[in-house]
Amino acid sequence: MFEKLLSLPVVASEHGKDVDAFIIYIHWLMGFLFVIWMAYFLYVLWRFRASKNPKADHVGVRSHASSWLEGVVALIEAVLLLAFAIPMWAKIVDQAPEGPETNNVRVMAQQFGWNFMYPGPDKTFGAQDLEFVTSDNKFGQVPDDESGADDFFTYNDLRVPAGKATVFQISSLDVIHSFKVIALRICQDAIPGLSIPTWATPLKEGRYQINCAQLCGNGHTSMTLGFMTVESPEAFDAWVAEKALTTAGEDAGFE
Amino acid sequence: MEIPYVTEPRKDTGLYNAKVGIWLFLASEVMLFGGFFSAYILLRVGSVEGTWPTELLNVPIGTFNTLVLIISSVTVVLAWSALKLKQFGRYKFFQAITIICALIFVCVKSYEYRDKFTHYDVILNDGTRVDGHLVEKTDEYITLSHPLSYPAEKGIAYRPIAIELRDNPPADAETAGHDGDAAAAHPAEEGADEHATTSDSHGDGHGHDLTIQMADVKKMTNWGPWANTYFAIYFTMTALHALHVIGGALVIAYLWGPGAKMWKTDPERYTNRIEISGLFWHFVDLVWIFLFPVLYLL
Amino acid sequence: MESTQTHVQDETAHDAHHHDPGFWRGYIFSCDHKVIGIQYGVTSLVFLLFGFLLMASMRWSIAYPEKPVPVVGKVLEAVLGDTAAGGIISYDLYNSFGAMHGTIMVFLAIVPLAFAAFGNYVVPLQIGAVDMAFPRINMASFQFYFIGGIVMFASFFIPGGAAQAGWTSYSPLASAIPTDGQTFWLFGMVFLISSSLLGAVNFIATIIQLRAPGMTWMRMPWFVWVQFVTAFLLLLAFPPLEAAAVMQIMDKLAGTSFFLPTGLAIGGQLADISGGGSPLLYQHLFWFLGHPEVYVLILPAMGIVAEIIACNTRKPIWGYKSLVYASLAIGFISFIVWAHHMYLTGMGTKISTFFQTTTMIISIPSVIILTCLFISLWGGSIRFNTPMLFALAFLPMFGIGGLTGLPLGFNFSDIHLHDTYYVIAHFHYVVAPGTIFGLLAGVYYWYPKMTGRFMSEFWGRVHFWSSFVFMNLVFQPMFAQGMSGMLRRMADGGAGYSIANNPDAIGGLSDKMIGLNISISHAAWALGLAQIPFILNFFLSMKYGKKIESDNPWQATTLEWQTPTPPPHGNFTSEPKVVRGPYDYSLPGAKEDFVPQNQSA
Amino acid sequence: MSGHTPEEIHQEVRRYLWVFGLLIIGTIVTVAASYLDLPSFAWTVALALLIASVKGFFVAGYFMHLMDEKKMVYGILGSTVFFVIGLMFLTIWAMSDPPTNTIYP
Ligand code: HEA
Ligand code: HEA
Ligand code: CUA
Ligand SMILES: [Cu+2]
Repeated sequence: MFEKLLSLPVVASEHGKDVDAFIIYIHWLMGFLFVIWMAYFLYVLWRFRASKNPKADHVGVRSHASSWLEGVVALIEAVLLLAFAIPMWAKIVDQAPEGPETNNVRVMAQQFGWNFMYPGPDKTFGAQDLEFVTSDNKFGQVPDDESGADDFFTYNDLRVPAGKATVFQISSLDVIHSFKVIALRICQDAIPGLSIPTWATPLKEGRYQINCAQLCGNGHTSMTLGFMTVESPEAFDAWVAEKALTTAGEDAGFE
Repeated sequence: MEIPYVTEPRKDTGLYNAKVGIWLFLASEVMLFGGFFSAYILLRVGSVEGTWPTELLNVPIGTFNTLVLIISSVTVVLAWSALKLKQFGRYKFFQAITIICALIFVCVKSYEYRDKFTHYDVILNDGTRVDGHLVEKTDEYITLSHPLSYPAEKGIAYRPIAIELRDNPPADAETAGHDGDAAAAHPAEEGADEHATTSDSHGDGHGHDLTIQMADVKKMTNWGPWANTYFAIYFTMTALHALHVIGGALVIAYLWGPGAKMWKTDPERYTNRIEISGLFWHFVDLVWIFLFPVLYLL
Repeated sequence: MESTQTHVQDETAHDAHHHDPGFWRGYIFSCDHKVIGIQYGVTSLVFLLFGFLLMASMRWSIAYPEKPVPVVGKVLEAVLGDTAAGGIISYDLYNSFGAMHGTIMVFLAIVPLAFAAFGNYVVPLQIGAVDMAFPRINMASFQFYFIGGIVMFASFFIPGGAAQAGWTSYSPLASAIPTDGQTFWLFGMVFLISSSLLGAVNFIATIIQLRAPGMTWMRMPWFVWVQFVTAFLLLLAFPPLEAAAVMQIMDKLAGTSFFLPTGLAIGGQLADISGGGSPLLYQHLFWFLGHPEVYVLILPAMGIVAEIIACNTRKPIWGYKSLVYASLAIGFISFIVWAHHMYLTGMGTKISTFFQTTTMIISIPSVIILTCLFISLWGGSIRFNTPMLFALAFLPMFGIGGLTGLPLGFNFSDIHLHDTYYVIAHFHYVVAPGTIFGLLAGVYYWYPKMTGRFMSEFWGRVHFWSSFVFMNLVFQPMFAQGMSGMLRRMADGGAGYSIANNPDAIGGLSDKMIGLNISISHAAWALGLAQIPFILNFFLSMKYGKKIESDNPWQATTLEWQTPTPPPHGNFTSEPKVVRGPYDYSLPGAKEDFVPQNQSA
Repeated sequence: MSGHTPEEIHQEVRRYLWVFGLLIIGTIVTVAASYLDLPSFAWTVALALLIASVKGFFVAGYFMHLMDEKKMVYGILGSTVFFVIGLMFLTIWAMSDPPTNTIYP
């Protein structure tokens, strides 16, 4: 019921459900506080209006119930912090999955679109070096690097397998963007000069909007062409194999 | 009604207004320079291993300037105590020295600036690096005096473009130069030479000018703030500091000259003003005490 | 204390040449804190209106993207040229307006109004001082502010228009945008920061040094306390931003790379810069100011609300000491929470744990303050006049804004909410219906002191109720929009990410959410219209308002009401001797239901 | 400043000259120390900052009379020092903590 009330959008990733649950708990707390304070507030305004209570009481409230209330608020916040926020954050930040079952993609934002780099069937990225960065080689792929032979690139077209964790290494060429897929509940700033991982396990197949959540120039509003397609693992593997055959070795010159 | 505590201290705080004011102002200055020092530490710690330039500044000149500021600082307190003893002439004398010191400091600083701005750093098409002082620059060629190469074991202490040299290990002086003749590099003249002279082994002396054809030049930059983040922070912080020196000196000079009339009408207040301007001056000195080792020595 | 004789002498000497300072010395280059306060007040109200007008145009673009603005569009095109071609607000112009709305509202409207205007006018009076400690620095502070404002304003008219990188002005975008407006912005900020620093020094020195005899720290009205804390926030938090501004200026003008990393590419080509800088460094320096700044926005408003509540409940503020300590605690902690604006810049667990813990800790003193104010109502005899209405409305509005800060403060929920309209709604609830209501309350409350006349009570109520309703109609729906994923800083109000635009994509914005844009915009314009009674009331009451019958029309206890109206140069006819705390209302055994601070029984 | 009688002032002046001497020595030591071959760069930094702090202490303590200043000034400066340290320490800590720091993993 609360999801509806809060108008949370569809969620399609594992940890996304935790995010939603957590948001809902906090809003319970907020709603609870708000309601009791409002009830008290309106009651007091009515009861102590000047026409009814012409003589004020110099001391007012004598009890110290309020300290209790403040203590309780602090306590609940502490619980939310220790039991949820910190461990959950640690999980998504520190425990990025590794190994053969994980899918890896590198993301390079630019004004105003998304470049993606896939490791290809061998699942290892080739070497990259800034020296080789040009408008045709956004990732600075080192030519003649063996493990890079089957790497390939796409522009604004991100594909990931459903049910498997995907780690995104997010960076940017020019200014700060922010890689946000609302339904997966992931959001990570793309900062030039840094490459920052984030990960998610998409659950539902489908085509998702990739949002740029950071003002990145006058085309920020129209940086809406990026999509993320979640496919069945088989379809994904087939796509990778095909892409590696047809486009690997070509430079990542798009637009 | 007049504003109270302009000269006499308030009982419970023991301070007069301007004293509170200047300390508050200095507190904000501490935060300002704190911001810059944080930036310095951060950029330095974050720099790629081995790319932070060191020893590019002239330490004797820096030391000299440090001493100049220290002298000016002590003359400021001496001037103030002279006023406390009602010795106006002595005050005038000491404060004059302060002002002269400030002038010397600024002149020396601008000499250092000029020196860096005329220092060119040239990367040739084959990856060789040469730097030296500009003699002449046209569209076809550039002539540098005292061309300099870094002894191999020190490596290239900085890179104008950090990626530039990733695959180009520092060129040995022997192989420097693109047609072999002109570009034989020579030992350092200033700045880096403090340490370099001993380890240097080639070249037969100073004063050879080196002319490089523009066609051979891949990249060229002088040592302005744009050269690298080290110079960026060096110029920004020292320029800001120099502005403080100039500002402080102007105030002190004003109080020394036209403002000194107040000594006749309200000596207490005048003495306080000298104390306040002195506090500012010491702060400027204090900043330099940290800037000097951080920028020149480390 | 020097002998009283000199004082008397001074006074006569003063009277002689202060009798008629003339227009220029009296109103433009005055050093009198009251005149400076009014200068600040009027200028910042004008900027508030200007900030609103920018926003009103933006709301058109959000509701009806790429449609020409009726009527106003022609004006925009005539004044600004190509960026408003055909009367359409281009994305460039939207970004300029967005950045400048934020900048103007924060640095040119609310801070000057809350801190400088009310602080200047009221603080010296409330502590029984003759003026600020450094009147001439006070004047310089206003002049710097004015110059800063002009620089900011002028930037709209240069080619390319005003800054477009948001009020946060993040690098490298700030260096990459093509307009010189950013340079104007930076220089404007340097002036505004210097102005605030001078003001802050002055306030603190005044409060420390010039309190009247008997005005001990714990007898100061809470308003003075919050101004004291605010001044400290400005004094110590602004300089790092000044450092950042200087470095960004260097990046723009001197080719340095403080905030530009190695490998930065513009248009695909590696940029011709030395590199080696750090974009995150800028963010740290900005938010080091940014967070204390939000308390600069809220604390003075809280102080005003407390004064008005005490006066109009006819009873002391409950828990004065808790209030004092809570505001000091807020001041301290606000310096170490800043990175909660940066959770998604790639933060590890340790550091984000630190920052979210401090964020939660800092919400406690806010809760304490609000609780004290709420409890103060109990047992009062509540008069519902216009200032009181605004002050009362402040409480739940700030409550909503503050509470919605919590899901942002936890990093885990911020993942979903960061940079959405939820954030916009959160902080507008604190600054618009929160701070603005507090400040309007202050205007209504102290207006009689400044002019000797009341503002119209009837039009005040009209103003209050319409503002209250429309404020909520503007900002309440934004929570839903943000929750459903609508991003901020979208010139088209998120239409590009809507289901309508991408029918086959999951997670787009529903028609309902996009539709809300239109109703919000209408409410926002109505909110603007709702200010017309206020503006008229403000100017007309100077002439036609009801005259006050005494110098203390609200029957308040604090010292500003114990002077003639308007207070003369030097403020008090005789030096006040304070003998009691600030809020002795309804003291048992007293003749009247209020005992001024300088009255012994 | 402790007092205002001429004797006290004379005593002060002597102290200033002492401090002046120490500062000169300090400067020379700083420069000399930078030529020392210390075991690691960290030591060089620590030593340089240590000497600078000592010099700073003398300037602030004696020239700026902080040795016997009023409580209020200590209060102002104390909080300032707290915040500068917060600024430096937290920024540096924050910047050293992100999951990845380099441009390519
Ligand atoms: C005056 C301004 C102000 C104030 C007071 C606050 C107060 C708080 N803010 Fe807010 N904030 C802003 C202005 C403000 N903020 C601005 C301008 C931004 C956006 C900047 C930008 O990106 O452009 C922002 C953004 C912002 C973010 C970043 C969001 C993001 O970008 O992802 C966060 C995250 O932690 C945050 C948290 C908080 C918290 C925890 C508080 C706490 O201090 C709140 C504490 C208060 C309470 C907890 C309320 C207590 C009340 C009760 C318990 C009583 C309830 C009674 C009734 C309801 C009747 N704020
Ligand atoms: C103190 C700060 C403050 C205040 C008061 C406001 C007030 C308002 N703001 Fe603003 N806003 C910001 C600070 C503020 N804002 C910031 C920092 C941003 C982020 C910018 C960025 O992205 O970089 C922002 C962004 C922002 C956006 C999002 C833009 C986007 O992300 O694309 C929107 C959208 O609706 C908005 C709306 C409003 C509205 C409707 C008001 C209303 O509440 C306005 C109410 C005001 C009035 C109705 C005027 C009253 C006038 C008078 C009383 C004048 C009297 C005059 C005389 C007597 C002479 N604001
Ligand atoms: Cu890219 Cu916004
Ligand atoms: Cu904040």
